[in-house]
Amino acid sequence: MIGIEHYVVVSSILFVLGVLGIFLNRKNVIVILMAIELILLAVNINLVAFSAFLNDLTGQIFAMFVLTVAAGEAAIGLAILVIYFRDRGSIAVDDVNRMKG
Amino acid sequence: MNAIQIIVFGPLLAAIVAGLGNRMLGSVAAKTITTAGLFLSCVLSWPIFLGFLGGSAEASVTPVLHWVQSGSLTFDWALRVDALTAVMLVVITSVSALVHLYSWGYMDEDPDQPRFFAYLSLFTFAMLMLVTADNLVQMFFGWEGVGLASYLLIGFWFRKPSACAAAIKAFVVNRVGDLGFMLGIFGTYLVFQTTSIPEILAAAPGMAGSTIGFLGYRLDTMTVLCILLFIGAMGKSAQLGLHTWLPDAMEGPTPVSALIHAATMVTAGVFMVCRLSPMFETSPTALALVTFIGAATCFFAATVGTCQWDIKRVIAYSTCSQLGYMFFAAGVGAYGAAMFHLFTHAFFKALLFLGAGSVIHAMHHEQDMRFYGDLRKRIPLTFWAMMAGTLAITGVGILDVFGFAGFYSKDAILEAAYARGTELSQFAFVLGCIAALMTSFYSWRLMFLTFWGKPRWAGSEHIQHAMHDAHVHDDHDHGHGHGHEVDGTAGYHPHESPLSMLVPLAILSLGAVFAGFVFHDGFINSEQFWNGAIAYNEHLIHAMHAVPLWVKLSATVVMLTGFGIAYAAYIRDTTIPSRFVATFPQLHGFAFNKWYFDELYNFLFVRPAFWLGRQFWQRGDVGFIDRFGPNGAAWVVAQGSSYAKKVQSGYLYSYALVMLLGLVAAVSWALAAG
Amino acid sequence: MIMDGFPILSLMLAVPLLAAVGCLFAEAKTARALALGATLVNFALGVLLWASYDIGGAQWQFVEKLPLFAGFSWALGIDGIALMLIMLSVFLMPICIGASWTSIEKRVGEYMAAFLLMETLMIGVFAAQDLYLFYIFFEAGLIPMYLIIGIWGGADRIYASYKFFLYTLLGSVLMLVAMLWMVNAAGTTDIPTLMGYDFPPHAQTWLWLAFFASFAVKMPMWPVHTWLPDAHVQAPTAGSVILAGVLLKMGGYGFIRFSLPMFPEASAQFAGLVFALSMLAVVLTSLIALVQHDMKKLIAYSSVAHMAIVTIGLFAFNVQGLEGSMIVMLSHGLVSGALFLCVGVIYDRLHTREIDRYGGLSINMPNYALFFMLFTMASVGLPGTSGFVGEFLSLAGIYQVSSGVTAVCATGIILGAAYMLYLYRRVAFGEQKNADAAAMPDISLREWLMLGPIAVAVLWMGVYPESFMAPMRKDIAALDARVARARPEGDAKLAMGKPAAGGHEHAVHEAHGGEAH
Amino acid sequence: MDFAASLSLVAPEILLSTAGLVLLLVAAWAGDGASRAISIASVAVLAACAFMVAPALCSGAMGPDTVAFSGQFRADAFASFAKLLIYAAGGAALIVAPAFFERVHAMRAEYPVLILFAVLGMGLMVSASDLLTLYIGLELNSLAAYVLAAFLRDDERSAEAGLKYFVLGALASGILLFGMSLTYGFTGTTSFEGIRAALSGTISMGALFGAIFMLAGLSFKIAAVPFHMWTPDVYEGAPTPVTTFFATAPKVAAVALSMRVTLDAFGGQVAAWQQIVIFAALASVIVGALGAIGQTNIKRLLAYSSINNVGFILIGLAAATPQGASAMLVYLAIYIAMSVGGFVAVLMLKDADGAPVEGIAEIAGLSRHRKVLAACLAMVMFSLAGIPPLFGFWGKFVVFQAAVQAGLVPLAAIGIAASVIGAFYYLKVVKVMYFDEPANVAVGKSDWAHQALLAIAALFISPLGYLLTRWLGALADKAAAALFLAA
Amino acid sequence: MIQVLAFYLFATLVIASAVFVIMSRNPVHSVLWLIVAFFNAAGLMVLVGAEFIAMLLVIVYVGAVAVLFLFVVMMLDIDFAELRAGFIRNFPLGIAIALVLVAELVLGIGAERAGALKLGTPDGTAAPLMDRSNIEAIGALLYSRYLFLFESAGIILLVAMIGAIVLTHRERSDTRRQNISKQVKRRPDEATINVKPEVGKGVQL
Repeated sequence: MIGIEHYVVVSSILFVLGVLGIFLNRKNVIVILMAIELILLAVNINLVAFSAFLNDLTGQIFAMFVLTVAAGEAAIGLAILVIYFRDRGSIAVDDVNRMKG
Repeated sequence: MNAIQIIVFGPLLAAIVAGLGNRMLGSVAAKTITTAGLFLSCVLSWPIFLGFLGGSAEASVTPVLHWVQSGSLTFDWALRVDALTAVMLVVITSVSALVHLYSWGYMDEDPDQPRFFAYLSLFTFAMLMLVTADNLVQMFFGWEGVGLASYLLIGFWFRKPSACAAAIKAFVVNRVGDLGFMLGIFGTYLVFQTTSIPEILAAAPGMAGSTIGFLGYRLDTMTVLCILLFIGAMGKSAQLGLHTWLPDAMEGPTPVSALIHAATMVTAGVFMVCRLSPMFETSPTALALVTFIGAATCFFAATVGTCQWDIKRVIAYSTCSQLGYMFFAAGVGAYGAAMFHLFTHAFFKALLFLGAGSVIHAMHHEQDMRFYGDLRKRIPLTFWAMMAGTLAITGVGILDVFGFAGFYSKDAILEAAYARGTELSQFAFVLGCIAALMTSFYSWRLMFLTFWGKPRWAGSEHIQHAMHDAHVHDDHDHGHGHGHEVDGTAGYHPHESPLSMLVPLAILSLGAVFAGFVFHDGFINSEQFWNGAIAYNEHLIHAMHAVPLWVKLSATVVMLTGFGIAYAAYIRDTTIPSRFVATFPQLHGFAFNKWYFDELYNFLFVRPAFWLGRQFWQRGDVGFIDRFGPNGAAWVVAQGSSYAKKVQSGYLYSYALVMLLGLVAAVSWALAAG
Repeated sequence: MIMDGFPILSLMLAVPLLAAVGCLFAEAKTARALALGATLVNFALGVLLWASYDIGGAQWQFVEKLPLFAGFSWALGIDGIALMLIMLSVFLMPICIGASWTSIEKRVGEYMAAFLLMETLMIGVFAAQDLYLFYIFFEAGLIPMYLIIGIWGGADRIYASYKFFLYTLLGSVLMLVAMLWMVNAAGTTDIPTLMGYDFPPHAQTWLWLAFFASFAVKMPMWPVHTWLPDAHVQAPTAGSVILAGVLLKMGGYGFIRFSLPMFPEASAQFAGLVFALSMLAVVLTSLIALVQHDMKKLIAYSSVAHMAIVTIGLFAFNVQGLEGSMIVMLSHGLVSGALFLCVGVIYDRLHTREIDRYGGLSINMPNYALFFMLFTMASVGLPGTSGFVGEFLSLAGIYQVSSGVTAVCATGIILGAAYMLYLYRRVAFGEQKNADAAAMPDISLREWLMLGPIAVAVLWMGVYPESFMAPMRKDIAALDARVARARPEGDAKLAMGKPAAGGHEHAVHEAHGGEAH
Repeated sequence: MDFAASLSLVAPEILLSTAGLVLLLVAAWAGDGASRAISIASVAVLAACAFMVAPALCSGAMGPDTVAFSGQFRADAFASFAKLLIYAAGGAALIVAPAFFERVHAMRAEYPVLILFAVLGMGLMVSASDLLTLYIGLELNSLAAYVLAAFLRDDERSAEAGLKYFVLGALASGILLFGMSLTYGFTGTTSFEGIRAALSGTISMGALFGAIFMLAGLSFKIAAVPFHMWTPDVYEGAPTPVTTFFATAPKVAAVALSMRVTLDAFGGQVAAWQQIVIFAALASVIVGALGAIGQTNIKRLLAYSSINNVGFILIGLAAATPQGASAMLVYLAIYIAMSVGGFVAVLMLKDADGAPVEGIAEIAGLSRHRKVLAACLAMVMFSLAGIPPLFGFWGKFVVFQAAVQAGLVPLAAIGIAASVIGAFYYLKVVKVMYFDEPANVAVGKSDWAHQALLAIAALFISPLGYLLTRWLGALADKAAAALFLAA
Repeated sequence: MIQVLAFYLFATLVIASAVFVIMSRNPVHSVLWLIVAFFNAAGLMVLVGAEFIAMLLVIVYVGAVAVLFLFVVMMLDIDFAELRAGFIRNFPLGIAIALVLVAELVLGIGAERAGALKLGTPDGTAAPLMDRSNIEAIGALLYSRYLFLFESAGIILLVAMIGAIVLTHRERSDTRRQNISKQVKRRPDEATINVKPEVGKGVQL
C-alpha cells in the first residue's frame, strides 16, 4: 500500500496550487473560487487519507462536513460574484480595488 | 529694636514707602522720607564708629530672622557689628545721606524722583546688609542686592539705550564675579561645614596645608577658596578683567556714580577681602594674586584715565585705579591701610563725583571736558570743592605735618607694599608709584581742562540744545547772553548749583581734607581699633615705619611730577597732548580704547554667546533634536504609514500574497526553530 | 492631626471635579464664577490642609485607603513634599482662572471644565499613594492640557498639542511597564512600601531608565525638552502658567518620589548621565533663550534651564540638593507662572508675543514694570527672592559631589541674568517704539489680584523659606537616609596637610563627599 | 454523556436556531415590512440567550459537567463570558440597523435572521472543544458574515467588501482546514483534549505545521497582521451596522476560539506558537497604527484601530497564563464597548439629508454643533488610545500586567511604546472635531436608539467604568480558570 | 501494485488538472479541469477505502458545485478574450514563495521522515466497525456522535441558501407577478364597466 506521506505530498501540492490560483490570477474572480475548491479538495484528500491510515472515521466525517460547507461557500461566493457583476459589469480581479490605502 | 536695626532697616522701609507710594505719594514726600531715613541712619552710625575708635565698643551680633536651615547648612538673617562694619557703616550712611540730599537739587527736574530715591535707599539697605553680614550668604544677599540697585540706578534713565546696555552689562559682569563668590561659599561650606564668618575665620588657620579636589585637580584648600571668593570681589570692585562695567556705569545719574560706583558698592570687594583676611592670610598664593590683580588694575586704570574726555569716565577710571591700591594693600597684608584708603577714598571720590555732577549740572548735562574750560570763576564753590578732592586724591601733603586724605592712605599702602619685601610687593610698589604719577596727571588734567583755559562750550550739542530751548521757550531769561558768542561760551552762562548740592560738597570737602589726618593712627597703627575684625600684621606695621625716607617721599615726588606734566601740557602749551598723540598713536589708542577690553570681550564672549545661541537653537534644537527626534519620528511614522497604505493596494492577490508570506514566514520559523 | 479621618484630600479632588461637570453645562458667566469659586474653595481647603499638617509628625498624613480592584486602591496621603506641591497647585489655580477671565471668550464652560479637571488631576498626582492611581492621574493630565492647547491655543497650536501629547505619552507608557514589573516583583502597589523596597540592582537599572523616560520628558530635560517651548508658546496664558507652574513639577516629584527612593543604586549609577544632561541644558538652553524673539519661548527655555538645576540637585544625594530642588520647583512654579502671567497681561492688550513689538512699558505701565522686574529678578535668583534659596541650596548640594558640575551649572546665573535682563530691557525699557504699545493701560485690579499674591509668596519664600522647608524637612531627611547607601563620593575630597602648629581640633574634620550630618 | 444533559447545555444554541428558523418563516410570510419587528424579536432572543448563559459564568462553571456531545461542545464559564459579549455585540448590531437601512430602503427581514445565525455560529466557536465544532461554527459565522458584508447589494463598495471578504475568508478557512487536517493526522483525534494529550511530549513536525496553519487561519478571523489585509476594505465597504457587528462579535468569537486552540489544544506546546503570537501582536500594533494614520475615512480608521487593538489582545495571549487569558477577556469587553461606541457615533454622523458622513474632514468642528456626540466620540478615541482615566486604559493595563507577570517585559515595553503611534491618529479625530473650523456637514438628527446605545457605551468607557473592574475582573478570572481547567 | 500505479495515475492527474484549472485562459475550461480533478481525487479516496466520501465528492461537486460554476460562468456575460492578459506584478515572488511552501511542507511533513510518518493514535471512539461498510459506519457515527454538528451543518446550508437568495433575488419591475388571491377575489362588476362615450370624446378607462 502507498504510504501516507504520498498522500500528504499530493495534498500539499494541491493546496499550494490552490493558493497560487488565488494570487496569480488577476483577471477573473471565478477562477479564484475554483482555486478555493482546490484547496478544500486538498484538505479532503488529507482528511480521508489520515482517516484511513489512522483507522478512524472522524476524518471522513470531517471531510463530509467540509464538502457540505464547500457547497454552501460556493453558492454564497457565486451569489456575491453575481451582484458584484451587476454593480460593476466586470469580474476582473484588477477592478476589485475601489477601496484601498 | 536697637540702633543697628534702625540703621539697616530704616532705609529699606523708606525705600518701600517711596517706591510703592511712587506717584500717589508725590516727589517731595518720597524725597523727604528717604533722606530723613538716611540721615537717621547716619546719625546712629557715627556713635558706633566712634565707639570702636575709642576702643569702648565690642563686636556684637543682632539676630533678625531665621533664614535657611538645610541639613548642616544653616544661615540666618543677622546684623553683625564690629570695627570693620562700623567703618563701613559710617562711610555708607554718610555718603548715602549726602547723596540723597544732593539729589534733591540734582534730580530736581526729573519726573521719576520717587523711584530714584527709593532705589537709592534700597541700595543703601542692601549695602548695609552686606557689611553687617554675619555669614557669607547674607553677605552674598547684600552683594547681589547692591548689584540689583546698581542695575536699577544705572538704568534709571531707561529710555537711553546706552543706559540700558550699561545696566545689563553691570549686572551680568558682576554675576561673573558672583559665580566665583558662590562657588567660594560652597567650597567654604564643604570644608568648614558652616557659612558663619567668625567660625570660618577661627577654623581657617587649621586648614593650612590641606588639599581639596576642584575641577578634577587637587589644589591647596585655602588657595582655592580664597581665589574663588576673590573672583567675587573682583567683579564687584571692578578689578582688571571684570572692570569693564564700571566706566559704562557712568550712564547712571551722577549722584549714583558718587554713591555706588565710587564710595560704597565698588569697595565691597575690598571689604570682603578684609573681612575674610584671616582666611586670605592662610594662602600666600591667593594673597599674591590679590596683590598682582590690585597692582595691575591700579596701573591699567590709571593709563586709561589719562586719555578720557568724559569727566565722569576719568573719575570712574580713577576709582578703578584706587580700588587697585586697596587690593594690593590687602594683598601685601596691610588690611588696615586698605580699609583706610577705602575710608578716605569714599570721601574724596564722592566729593569728586558730586563736584563733577555739579559741573555737569552747570553745563547742562555736557560731560565732555573738551567743551568745558574757564569754569573756575563761574562756579567757584564747585571749583573749590573739586580742588579739595583733587588735592586729596593726588595725595598732597607734607610728611609728619599735614596732608589731605589721600596722602595718608596712599602713602601707607605704598610703604606697606615696599615693606612687605617680596618681589611681587616690590613690583606692586613700583606700579603703585607710576599709577600715583598718572593719578596726579589725570586729576590735574581734569582740573585744568575744566576750570582753566578758555571757554570751549560752543561746540557742545547739549549747550546748543539748551540755548535753543531757552530761545524758544524762555527767551527773556537768558536774553542777556547775546553778544558773547565770540568767547566760546555760545552765550551760555553756567550757574552755581543749588544749596542742596553745595552742602554735601562742603561736608565731603571737610572729609577729603581732614579724614586722613584725623583717623590715620586709628586705622593704620592701632590694633585695638580693629580688635580682631581684620588680620593684623604686627611685623608689617613695624616694617612700614622702618622704610627708608625715599620710599616715604616717593609718593610726593611722583605726585609733583604728575602735576608738572599736566601743567605743562594743559596750561603752558596746550599743543603737547595732540603732538603726543600724533607721535605715539598706537600707545594713545591703546589707552584711549581702554586696552581694547570691551572689544576683546565682545569678540570672545558676547558675540559668540549670541552666535552659539542661534546655532544651538536653529541647528541644535530645531535642526537636530526636533528634526531627528519628534519630527524625525513623525517622518518615520509617516513613511511607514504611506508604505502601509501602499501595501494595502486594494488588490485581492496582493492581500493573498501577504497572507501567504506570513504563513511561509511562520512555517520557516518553525522549521528553523524546531 | 486635627482632622483625623476626615477625607480632606478626596474632598479636594471632588470639589473641582464636580465644578468641572457643572461648568460643562453652564453659561460663560456662570462657568467663570463657578470655576473661580471652586478653585478658591480648594485653595481654602489647601490652607486648612497646611494648617492641620503636623510638621514632624507621621510621615504620611491624611491617609485614606479604600481597596478598589485588582490591587488598585484609592490610597491618598501626603507628606511634606506633596503638601507643598499641592499648595502650589491650589494657589496657582484661582490665578489661572483669573488670567482667563476675559481673554477666553469662546467655549468658556469647556475651558473652565478642562482647568478644573486639570486641578483634580494635579492634586491627585501629588496625593496618590497607590502606584497605579498615581499613573492614572499622571497620565490623565494629558487630555485636558491637550485640549487646552489645541482649542484655545495660538496659531500653531495643532503641532504643539500633538508634540506635547505624544512626547509625554511616550515617556510615561514606558514607566507603566516598569510599574507593572515593580508591582509584580514587590507584590504591592503601595508607594510608601515601595519606597522602602529594595529592588535588585540590575533590575533597578531598567526600572530607573523607564521612569526616567517619563520624568525626563515631563521635567523636561535636554534633549527631550523641545515640546516645551512649542507648548508654551501656543498655550493660552493660564495654560502656560499651569504647565510651567505645576505640570513640570510632576517630573521632579517623580524623581523625588520614585526614582531616588525606589532605585537608589541605579540613581547613583545614572547620576553622571543626569549631570551631563543638566549641564548641557543649563548652558544650551540659556544661550538659546538669549536669542529668542518670542517672550513665551524665552521663558520656556529658561524653564528648561531652571529644571536642570532641579535635576542636578536631586541627584546630589544630600539634604541640600534635595531641599534646594524642592524649593527651586516651588519657586519656579511661582516665578515662571508669574512671568507667563506678565506676558499674558500685555498679550491681552496687544495680541502679540513678539518682543520687538513692545518697548518702554515702564513709562505707561509702571506697576506692571515693577511686577515684571520683581519676577525677573526672582527668575535670575536674586537673593531675597524665592529663586535664590533653591538655586543656592541645589548648587551647594551638588558642589559636594562635583565642583565641575557646579561650576558649569552656576554659569546659569550669569546667562540667566543676561537673557532675562535683555528681555526686560527690550520690553520695559527703551523708548516707546510702537504707539499701540505705548497706549496700553497699566494693570487692572484683576491683574493686581493675580500678580500680587504671587509676588508676596515669592518674597516670603525668599526671606523666610523656613515656612516651606519645615514641612518637608523630615521627609527629605528620610529620603536622604534612604539614598545614603548609594551616595557617590564627591570629587572635592578634603585631605588634611601637616597640622599647623597648635592646629585646632576642629580641623580634623572629614568632609568626605560633603556628608551632611 | 447523557443526551438530555447535552441538550440542556446547548439550550441557548437551540433557542437561537429555533428562533432563527421561526423568524425566517415570519420574514418570508410578512415580507420586509416586518423587519423592525423581527429585529426587536431578535434582540429579545439574544437577551433571553444571555440570561441562559449568564448562570454558567456567574457560577464559574467548569469541568466535565459542562461538556456536551462527547466532548465536542463545552458550555463553561469561558464560553459564557464570550457568548455574553457576542450577544451584546449582536444586539447592538441589530439595534442600530433599521434606522440605517431604512433610509436607502434596504432594510430586509433577513438581516436579523442572518445576525442570529452568525451569532449562533460564534456561539459554537467559543464553545468548541473539537476541531469539527470549531469548523462548523466558524463557517456558519463566516457564511452569514459574507452575506452581511454584501448586504447593500446595490452599493458597489458593499459588494466589493463582500467579495474581498469572501475570497480571503475562504482562503483563510482553507489554510485553517489544512492545518486541522494535519493536526488530526498527527494527533489522531479532533478533540482538543485528545490533541493536548497527544502533544504532551515533543511535538511532531506535522502537528507543528498543523498548529501554525490553524493559527494563521484564526489570525485571519481576528484580523491580526499579516492576515489583516481584508479588514480596512471590508470595514469600509460593509454597511456601517454590519461593520459594527464585524468589529465586535466575530472578534470576540475568534479571539476566544484562538484562546481555546492555543491554550487548550496546543496548551502543552506554548513554545511552538508563542513567538508567532508575539510577532503577530507587535506587527498588529504597529501596522494597525501606521495604517490608520493616513486615513480620511473614519470607518477605515476604526478598522485599522481594530487591528491595532487586536495586537494588544494578542499580547495577553502571548503571556499564555490565566492572568493573560483573563486580561484578554477584560480587554475584549472594553474593546466591544469602545467599538460599539465608535461605530454608533459614526452612524450618528449624518448630513442634512440624513446620508451617512464618513469622511474625517467632514466632521471638522463637530464639537460646536454636536457637543455631546463629539464628546462621546472624543472619549472613545482617548479610550482607544488607552489614556487614563478612560476605561480603555484598563484593558491595556491588565494585558500589559499579564505580559509583565509572564516575564515578557520587552514585549510589553515595545507594545506599549508602539501604542504612542496609535495615539497619534486617535488624536487626529479629536483634533478635527475640536480644533478645526466647523465644516457643518454632519448636522443630521440621530435616532433615539443610537443615542441610547452611544450613551451606554460612553458610560461604560468613561471613568465610571472603573466601578465595574472588580466585577469584570472576577468574571474574567472565572472564565480564564474554566479555560485553564479544561486545558 | 495496481494500487500503486493507480495512486500515481490519480495523483499525477489531479495535480495536472489543478494546474490547468488555474492556468487556463478560459474559465469554462477551468471548470472542466476542476471536474477532472475531482474525479481523480475521488479515485485517490477510493484507493484508501473511503468510498462514501469519494462518491459524495463526485455527486456534490461534479453534480452540483461544478455545474453551478458553469452556470454562473455562462450567465455572466464576460468577454473572455480580454481576460487573462497577464499575471500580477509579483509573479516571480509569488511563485518563489509557493515553491518554498511546497518544499517546506514536503520536507517538513513528508520526506523528512520518509515512509515512516508517525501519525497520532486515535482514541478508538470513531473506529470503523469491521462488520459494516464504510457508508454504514459513517452513518452510524454521523447520527449519533456527530448529530449536533450534523444539524448545525444543516443550518450552514440554510444560511447559504438565505444568503444566495437575499443577495441575488430581486423583484423585477419589467415583469408582472401573478397575485392569485387578487385574481380569485376579482368580481365581475369590477372587471367590466359599461360606458357610453360621446362622439369624438374617447373613452376614459
